[in-house]
Amino acid sequence: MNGWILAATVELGGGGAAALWGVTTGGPARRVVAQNMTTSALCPALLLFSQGYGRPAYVDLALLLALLGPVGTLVFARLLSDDLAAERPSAWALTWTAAAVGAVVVAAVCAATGPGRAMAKLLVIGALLISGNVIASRALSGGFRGVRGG
Amino acid sequence: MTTVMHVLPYLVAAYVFLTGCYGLATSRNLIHAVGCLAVCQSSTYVLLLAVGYRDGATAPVFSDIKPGSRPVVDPVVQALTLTDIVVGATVTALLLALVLQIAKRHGTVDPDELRELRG
Amino acid sequence: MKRLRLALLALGGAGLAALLVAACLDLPGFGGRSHPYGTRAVHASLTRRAANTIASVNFDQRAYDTLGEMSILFAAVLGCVVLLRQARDEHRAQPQPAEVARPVRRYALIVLPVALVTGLYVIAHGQLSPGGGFQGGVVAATALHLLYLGADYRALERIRPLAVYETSDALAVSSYLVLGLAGVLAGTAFLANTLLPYGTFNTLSSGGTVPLLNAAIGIEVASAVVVLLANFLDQAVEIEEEHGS
Amino acid sequence: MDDAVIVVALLLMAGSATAAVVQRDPARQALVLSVLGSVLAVLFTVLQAPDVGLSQLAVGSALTPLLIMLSVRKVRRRGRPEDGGAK
Amino acid sequence: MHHLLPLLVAIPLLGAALLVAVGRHLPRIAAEITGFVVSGGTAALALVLLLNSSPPMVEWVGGWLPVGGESVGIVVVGDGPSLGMAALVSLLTLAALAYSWRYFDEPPRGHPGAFTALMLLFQGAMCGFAIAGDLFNAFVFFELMSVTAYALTGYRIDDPKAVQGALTFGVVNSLGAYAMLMGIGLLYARTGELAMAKIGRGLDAAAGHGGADALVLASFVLVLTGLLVKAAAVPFHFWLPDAHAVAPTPVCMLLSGVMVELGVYGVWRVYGTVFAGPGGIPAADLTRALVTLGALTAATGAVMCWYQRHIKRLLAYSTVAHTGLFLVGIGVLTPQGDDGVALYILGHAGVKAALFACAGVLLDRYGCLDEHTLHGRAREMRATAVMFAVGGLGLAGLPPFGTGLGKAVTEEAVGGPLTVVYVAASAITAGAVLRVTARVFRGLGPRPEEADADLETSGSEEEPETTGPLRRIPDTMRMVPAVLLTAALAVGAVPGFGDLVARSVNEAGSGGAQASAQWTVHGALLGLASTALAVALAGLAVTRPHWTAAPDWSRPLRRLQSGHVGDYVAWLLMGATVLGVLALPAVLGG
Repeated sequence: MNGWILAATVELGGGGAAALWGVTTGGPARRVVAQNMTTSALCPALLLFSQGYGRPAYVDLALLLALLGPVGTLVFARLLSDDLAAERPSAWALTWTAAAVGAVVVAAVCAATGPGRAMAKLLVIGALLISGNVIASRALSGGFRGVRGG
Repeated sequence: MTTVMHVLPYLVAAYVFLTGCYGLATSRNLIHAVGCLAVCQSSTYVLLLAVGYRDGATAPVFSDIKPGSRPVVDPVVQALTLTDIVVGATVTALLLALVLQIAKRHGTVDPDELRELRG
Repeated sequence: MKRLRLALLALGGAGLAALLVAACLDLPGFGGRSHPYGTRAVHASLTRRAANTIASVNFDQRAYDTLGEMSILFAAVLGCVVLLRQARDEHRAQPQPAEVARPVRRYALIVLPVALVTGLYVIAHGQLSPGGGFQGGVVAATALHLLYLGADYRALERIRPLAVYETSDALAVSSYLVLGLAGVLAGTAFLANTLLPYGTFNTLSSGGTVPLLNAAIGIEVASAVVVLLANFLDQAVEIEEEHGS
Repeated sequence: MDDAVIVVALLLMAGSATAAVVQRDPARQALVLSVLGSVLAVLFTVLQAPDVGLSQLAVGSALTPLLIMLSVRKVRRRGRPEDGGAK
Repeated sequence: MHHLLPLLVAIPLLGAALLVAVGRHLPRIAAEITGFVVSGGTAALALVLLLNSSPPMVEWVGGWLPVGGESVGIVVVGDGPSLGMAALVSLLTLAALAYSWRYFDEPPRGHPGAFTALMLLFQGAMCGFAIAGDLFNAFVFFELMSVTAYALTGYRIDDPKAVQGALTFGVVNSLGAYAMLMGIGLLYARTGELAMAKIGRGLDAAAGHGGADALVLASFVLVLTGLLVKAAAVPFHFWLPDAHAVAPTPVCMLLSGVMVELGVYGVWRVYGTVFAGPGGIPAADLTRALVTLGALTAATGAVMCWYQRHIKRLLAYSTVAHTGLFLVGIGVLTPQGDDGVALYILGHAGVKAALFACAGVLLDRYGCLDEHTLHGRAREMRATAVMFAVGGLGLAGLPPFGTGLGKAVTEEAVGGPLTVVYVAASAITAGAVLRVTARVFRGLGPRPEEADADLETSGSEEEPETTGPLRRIPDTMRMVPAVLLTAALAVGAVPGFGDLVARSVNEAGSGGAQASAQWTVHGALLGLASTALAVALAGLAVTRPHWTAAPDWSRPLRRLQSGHVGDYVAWLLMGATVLGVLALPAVLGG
């Protein structure tokens, strides 16, 4: 067994438990932020698993999560915009911390993979993950102010 | 540890199934009830995949490993689970469509207030 | 009545829990080595030169199950179309344009093509690496709805001629069935994978009819999900009841 | 060691499932269900079922929450004109 | 020939897909003709295959023939019972499509073929379930059947009851299906196989001399829970009246006529193939479980049926009662019992579908299904009145109806005190139907008093299923019940048909033992006794309404049918536990 999987387990356990705690308690704002953080917690874990199991094919999972996770958050940001309007959730410290963790993990896995197509894919995932995370946070803090009937 | 590990996944599946049933039976909102049904179904995924798991094995996908180089888990249960997930998503959608119509026709989604069919 | 329900729930739940726990203790231990069907399936997949055994099970060995699965999706979407049709006492209201923060809109418009390409990639590599028609189809269909999330509903409606998606959904189902019937006409068996050469292991065209069936499912799922979401979006955004009814 | 990963994922899954049942408000439940979907995908990965994980991600992270939230919105929107308009 | 077996599924599905693909540009009549041709073609194929089903056929889909006894493919089975069910499904679908011919509710805009396409999907799903020889494949078609049925039940979205009934149906049946899938998972864990016959052999091999253990018991309970929910056995039956009373009439004909019976068929198939061996559930335990639940189901169904005033609900409860009788019949595990139930199902399908068709005529003509409101209003409908009465007599098992023959053979097989259950259940349900005939079509007796408004569903405010109330009843709506009743009569009256059915059933199951299924004096007398009892009950109800009014002891039973989906889920769990307790000696004894 190897350090990659150990790191992934820690990431999964810590990030997952924190996200679950956040999403089940507190006001609507806190819950959506926690939902958004799930993506940033689990996606790096998936990358680490792929590396730990020695299966580059598993990277596709991280790719899909990085793509669709923020889309899911946008769904909530848009359809709960009335509830969120009062609180304007913003958790920029958390957002940038999560982005930093994502960047570190992507960099570490890239270093282990070495240059090539696989590395390009990893960089795309990293870019999607971080930008998606930041944009979703932006959307939560008043991205859909004018949404009424549409 | 190992004896617990031998049954833990199955017990989790059973627990999740019963939890979902509890939520379904006590639900006060039909949309919530449909969500609980989805929880019930996720227990079947866990059970099926746990049944097909094999210690120290990897996925039977040979795009990045040589066939025969590593032990592999059971692909059949994975195919079954895939089918199951599709079934779950579609049933959720169909039931939600019915809930929407109930909301329109009855003006409520609380099962306690639906009093038309009885006796 | 409520007390009776809780009593029944407690009793029935306890009984079923006891039964399930007893059964779990009798199950072969988690992680065991004996999977006779699985071992046969891996072997069969390799003889048909499909690198992804799960795809081989789904589209070759147990393709008949996938036929049923596809029909369930088709039936559910048709059911939703029927159930969410505009009732006699409803009318459509034009949705208002939405104001979306500029970075969010830009993100949606950039990610949309990326997600579409990813969906197509996941479909196309179905018989090689993890993925396949179902997964890729859902991703591609979800991608289109970034237009709704990042812009507004009218933008989505412009690129979504619903009739085309409904037709392609049905045609994809038909083509899966016709591919199956071709086996009967050729004198082998329904859904037999004997019509095409199996190709080279681990290439896009390997596996005989597997890529074709996979593509049919991909098209079916993508169109079906678009139609499904369209019906829910119509309900949530456009269709309104007549007031005073 | 492999077992530890599986245990963590299983417990997270059981926790999310419980939370999804206990949250009685459908919108809040939808949030938990989307977390449950992602956690299930990770669980499937550690059970070496990436195909299933992909499916679960595709369905659970965006599609199901979108369906539920659209339903919630429709039900709420229905309620509103009656409260405001009829009285 | 055996290569054609999967076509029973493929043809209706292809028909449905093509209807949806080109449906937008198709006039309604073209869509209906297409549905007719496809459904009829499948029926013809099923009949041809049925005539060639001796010896039974087996087909490995995809050509994955077993190598050394092992295959990775899916097996479909073409024996007498499976093809017989497929033929029944197809013929009844044909009848339902004919009944809905051009007069049924306006189709959704832009989808003129949607209803026909859903009916074809339903037909394909039921055929697929009937011929499945692989447990997971059976689950897939079971789900397809359910999903289509939910959509069809809720088809009339303007009706608040319809959407509520459909949702209850959907939640309870889906939960049952997931229980069944868990059972399949447990069986796969033990045996590593999915083909039913292989699982059975695997269980025997794993058990050695030990017999069943908790795992086998749990999988048995879970799989049977799924099937019994579909078969609406007590206490899984609550969804059925809610769904069958609100579905469009052509759909009711299929739901009551054959879908519920497919649940019974599934129990028979799964027990016989998977659990009948030494490693499974011993015969005595299965008999205890099925006979107990079956008798309870028959009693509950009959009592509830008697106290209904909503005509479709009344018919739905009579289906519950008859399913109980079928379960008892297959529960005794004798070749004769199987033959009797097979004949009973054939006869019942015809009679019950015809009764629903007549109820649909009432609904479309008067916009009402309430026995009390309709009192004497339907005097003008002579032909429908005659058919309703004949249907009632058929339900009682009057010789020479197919129901009578099936009932007689089954009664002989179960013997003893259980005969009373058969006579009583069939007489009470038939008595209720005859009571409706006398009141609604003849206006006999005083108008019943109102009581217990909070305890019942009246059915006085229903929407007709046609675009407006019909002035004239179209010929198709009258021809279909007439044909169905004639068919039900023919099942019992054509000489040698009973023996033919018995031979093909026994060839597939029952361990090859042969039994004959012919009219006996004893059976005919019992049939006449049920009929006489039914007529007497109906007469008593019409002339002395307060004698037969709901007594106080029936109130709790009626209150259980609360329309609350949470209650039904709790009952489902309870039912699984009861099933487990009833079969528990299988484990303790081993």
